[in-house]
Amino acid sequence: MKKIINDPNQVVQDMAEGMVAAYPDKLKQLPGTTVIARKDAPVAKKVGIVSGGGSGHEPAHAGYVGKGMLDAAAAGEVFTSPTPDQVFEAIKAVNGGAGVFLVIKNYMGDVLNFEMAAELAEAEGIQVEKVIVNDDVAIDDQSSRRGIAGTVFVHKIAGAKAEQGGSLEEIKAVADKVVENVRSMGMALTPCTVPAAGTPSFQLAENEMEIGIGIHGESGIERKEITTADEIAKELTDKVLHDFEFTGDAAVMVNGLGSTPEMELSIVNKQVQSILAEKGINVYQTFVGEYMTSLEMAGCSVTLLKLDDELKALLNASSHAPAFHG
Amino acid sequence: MKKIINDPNQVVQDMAEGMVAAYPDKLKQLPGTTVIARKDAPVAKKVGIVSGGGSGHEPAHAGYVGKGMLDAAAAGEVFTSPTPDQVFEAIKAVNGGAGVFLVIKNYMGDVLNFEMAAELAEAEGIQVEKVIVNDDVAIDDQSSRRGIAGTVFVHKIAGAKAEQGGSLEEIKAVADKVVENVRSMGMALTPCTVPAAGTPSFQLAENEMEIGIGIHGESGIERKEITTADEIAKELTDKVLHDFEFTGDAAVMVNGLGSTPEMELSIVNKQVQSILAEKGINVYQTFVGEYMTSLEMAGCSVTLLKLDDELKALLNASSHAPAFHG
Amino acid sequence: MELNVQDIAAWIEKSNEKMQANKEYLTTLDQEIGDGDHGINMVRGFQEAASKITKQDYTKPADVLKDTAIMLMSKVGGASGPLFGTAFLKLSMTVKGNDTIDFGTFANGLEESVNGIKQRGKATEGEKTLVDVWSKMADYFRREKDFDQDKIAEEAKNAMEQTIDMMATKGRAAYFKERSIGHVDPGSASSFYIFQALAEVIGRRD
Amino acid sequence: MELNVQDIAAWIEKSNEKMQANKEYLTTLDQEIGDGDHGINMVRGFQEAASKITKQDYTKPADVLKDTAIMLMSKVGGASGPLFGTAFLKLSMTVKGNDTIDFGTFANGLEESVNGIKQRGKATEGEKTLVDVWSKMADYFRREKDFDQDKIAEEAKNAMEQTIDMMATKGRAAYFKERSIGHVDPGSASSFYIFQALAEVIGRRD
Ligand SMILES: Nc1ncnc2c1ncn2[C@@H]1O[C@H](COP(=O)(O)OP(=O)(O)O)[C@@H](O)[C@H]1O
Ligand SMILES: Nc1ncnc2c1ncn2[C@@H]1O[C@H](COP(=O)(O)OP(=O)(O)O)[C@@H](O)[C@H]1O
Ligand SMILES: [Mg+2]
Ligand SMILES: [Mg+2]
Ligand SMILES: [Mg+2]
Ligand SMILES: [Mg+2]
Repeated sequence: MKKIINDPNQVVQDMAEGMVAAYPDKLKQLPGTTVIARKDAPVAKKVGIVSGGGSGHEPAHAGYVGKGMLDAAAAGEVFTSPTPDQVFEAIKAVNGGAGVFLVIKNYMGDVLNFEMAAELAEAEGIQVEKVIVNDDVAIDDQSSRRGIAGTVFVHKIAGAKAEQGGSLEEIKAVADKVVENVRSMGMALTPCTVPAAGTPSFQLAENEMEIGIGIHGESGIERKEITTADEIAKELTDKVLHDFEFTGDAAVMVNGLGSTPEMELSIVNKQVQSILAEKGINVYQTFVGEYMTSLEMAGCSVTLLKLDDELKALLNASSHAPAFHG
Repeated sequence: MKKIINDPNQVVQDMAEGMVAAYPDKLKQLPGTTVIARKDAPVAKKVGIVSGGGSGHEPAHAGYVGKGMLDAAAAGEVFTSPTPDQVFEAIKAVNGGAGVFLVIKNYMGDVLNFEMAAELAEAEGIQVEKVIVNDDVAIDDQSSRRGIAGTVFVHKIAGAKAEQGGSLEEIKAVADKVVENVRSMGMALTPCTVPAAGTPSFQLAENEMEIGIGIHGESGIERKEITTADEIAKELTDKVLHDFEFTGDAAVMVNGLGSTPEMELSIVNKQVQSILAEKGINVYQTFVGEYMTSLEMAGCSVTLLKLDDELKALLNASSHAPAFHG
Repeated sequence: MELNVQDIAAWIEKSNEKMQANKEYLTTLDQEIGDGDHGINMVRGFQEAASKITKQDYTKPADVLKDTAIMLMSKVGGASGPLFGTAFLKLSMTVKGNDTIDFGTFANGLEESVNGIKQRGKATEGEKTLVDVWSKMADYFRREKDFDQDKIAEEAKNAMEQTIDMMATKGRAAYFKERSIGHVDPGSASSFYIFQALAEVIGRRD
Repeated sequence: MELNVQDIAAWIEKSNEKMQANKEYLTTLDQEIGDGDHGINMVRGFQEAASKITKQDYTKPADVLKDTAIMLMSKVGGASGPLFGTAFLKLSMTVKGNDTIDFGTFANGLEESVNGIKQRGKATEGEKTLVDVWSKMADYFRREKDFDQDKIAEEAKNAMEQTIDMMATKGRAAYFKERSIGHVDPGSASSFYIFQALAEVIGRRD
């Protein structure tokens, strides 16, 4: 394991401190936790938006904390959901009186721990609503689909709605709309190594790739021989298009999983765009880069979000989060 | 070699098309070249800023093309300078009548090819000025120091000056000032693989790292046993501080070389900031992320730029480049 | 035989020792059909639970169980934290007030634990999760009359091993569908260690 | 003996063949003390030069050399492109107008090439660059009277091998200081192939 770290058991704490040190005017770390919140949280009368999950997905989730996006992100250990007490601290810290909205990725761990936190918060009289993101079409059964890169669109749009003064119900409605209209599919060329584990999460031969990968270093749904960028892009995009009828306008995200050079993401994007053009889907905005990673995994995912006028406006709204500029 | 590409000989062309496809409103590719320019180039009466170099450093250089930063970036083959004809096309495309300024990294290849292009341009009556960036303190001899991550600050500040209507001479003066006041130092944990070569650029044992690395997958100045993030940060920062007297305000960049998770960059940043605080250097702004990469190399560099009021204002000026938000 | 507060504390400490000793094995299991953190998660949780319990003086078994539950919930993270936390919390609630726990009460407690786990995780038997061990153990306790070291350990081992042939339909392993068959469920393995630890505590008392 | 336009065209084509055949070797050399692209660069440049020359009919050697220079400058990239381009451009300028090139003219041309390379690259002899081969070859031509296949190849080989013990002070290899000693300079190796190709063309004529 080659990593630039101090102690495998301290990576999340060190990272949180390093992040706040980079943006001391924008972010703060809640004492005794690895929760990162907007420096000015709680914002009075604004619904607070809280997300989070295991660490190792950087810039998710703390990179999306900022005016116009998340109010706080709770960071668990690497690939491990934050515990209810941490999420509860995040909820309390961002509650400006209008309630708190949770953006949860659909993993049993995240769902359980966030739900327990919500129960604790409700017991203290804080109104809590949530959305569970399940954009990963690699899984057939819709209820057990994972939340992956599409989550970033939920952060952005729910965050914008809150910034504009949306109520908890309005935010819930628009977040649900994003979840209904967003689909992703990923693949990987290499595994990654959880610092505390010290060994790669799985083994892949020099000529193999995994299709239908999540963001926790797990193997994919199918192991195949490596093929060209064009064919990979086609396989991912086709799977997404097959799952949901995309028509009209869409936002596209070509997301790198950690160690894929931007060069390769651009090459994938070229083909994705040409497939969409062929299908008559109008690309309203494209995001190419690392938005939701899996440590140093090599690979990428393709996300499509069908847009209506409301979603376009919210996607376009300004964001001050370090990792999302809009 | 595991890469998401089509043909090793087509990566630069494919990438250029993919980049423009991602930002069709902002960027254009000059026909018959792999030069990417601002969509609205040439901007009348504004000095055009041109940079570029080998590919494989993404988001450099095309990611820095946009209002407030570069007008065009010429992309050579991977780690290979663009040829004079390509740079010449870039110069012609951005010349709005006020001349063109070249930001060149100090590699013999870049210097030679850009200089030849400048001669071609001058022969056609285009006024050309240039700066050669040599921020890499790993090399003792100042004249042969490489240009690495500090180049991004030159792009930003020269670009802002041009956007504000600066003359060729004024831009040259402020770019020179940046070069005088910027220092970087890098290290790597792994080599990288040039697509057309197919094999890693060097070999490193599981417990080894390279100190004093450039951005072309080359080995460093010194091979050492891997140590902690804190010690790595200290070694890089100390070397930078030892080379130049940083006092007052500074901008800091903790740059990832390609496959280093953002988690690790944040951990490095934590220690860099604490060293600077100890030395009484006031950090005006911090940049943590991938700004100047070396394909999928794992490693990082630390850059410091001493700031005066002029540089601060220019660093702060707005940028519409896809990879630099300010 | 009845379990007193020292027995329960010893149970948690022994469980912790087993998690420490098998951390790598649990992680390997989770790398095969999960995300490779189960060993790390369990060690983190039981480490904290054990050190909390060692530092404190307890008079009631329920308090030891409750602190264990809280530590697991607040330190494990991942799916297993709330589930194991719930298991110990339900056990604690069942034996609340008691100075010692007799076999029947323990059996009732396990039944409550299983129900709690199933409810939280929305899982049932046969889905290749820790439910499969806890549920089999609750059945076993319902059938039997008194604590028996060997039988408890054996029963738990069998239950764990039966997860090998199951196809996962809950948790991360479910993503692998048929590919999940042929591997021990990580959460069932750690559950086995918990019951093995219980058996050893009983053995010490015999 | 004088070299005619076919000879010069054959020289470039043969150089191309040698670059293709030794692409991997050149790249390996450049991985050791550079950035690993030299083989790729030279192949790209000479491939284009050769195919341009094959497609076209030339009457003057200078035109072949000039097109070679332009292709190298506009296709190689990297440090070596402008340098090899300059070398062929200077050679072309020296023989401009001639139908054939005699030994003395070729010697003059090489001298111009060396000066051009040195000026562009701001390098001199002994800095472990392609200057070391071109300069030695210019010296050799100045000393001799007529083209000699074996001697040319041998001289170029020696010059290349002498770069092994040098410490680089120009180009990327200079970053490695002492560590650059013990390796053949990549640009000198490709220069050797160019002169070896010349020798073979001469051999064919003998
Ligand atoms: N819905 C569920 N119900 C019961 N147990 C579950 C459920 N989901 C997962 N588990 C158990 O949790 C174990 C994985 O725990 P762990 O690796 O710590 O968490 P995570 O899956 O979040 O990484 C699985 O082996 C399984 O036994
Ligand atoms: N300043 C210089 N003068 C002469 N030759 C040089 C100089 N710098 C580099 N070279 C030659 O160029 C070769 C490297 O070429 P190449 O790998 O194609 O370019 P780059 O170094 O830009 O990657 C070196 O081996 C050396 O012979
Ligand atoms: Mg986990
Ligand atoms: Mg090069
Ligand atoms: Mg797990
Ligand atoms: Mg080279």
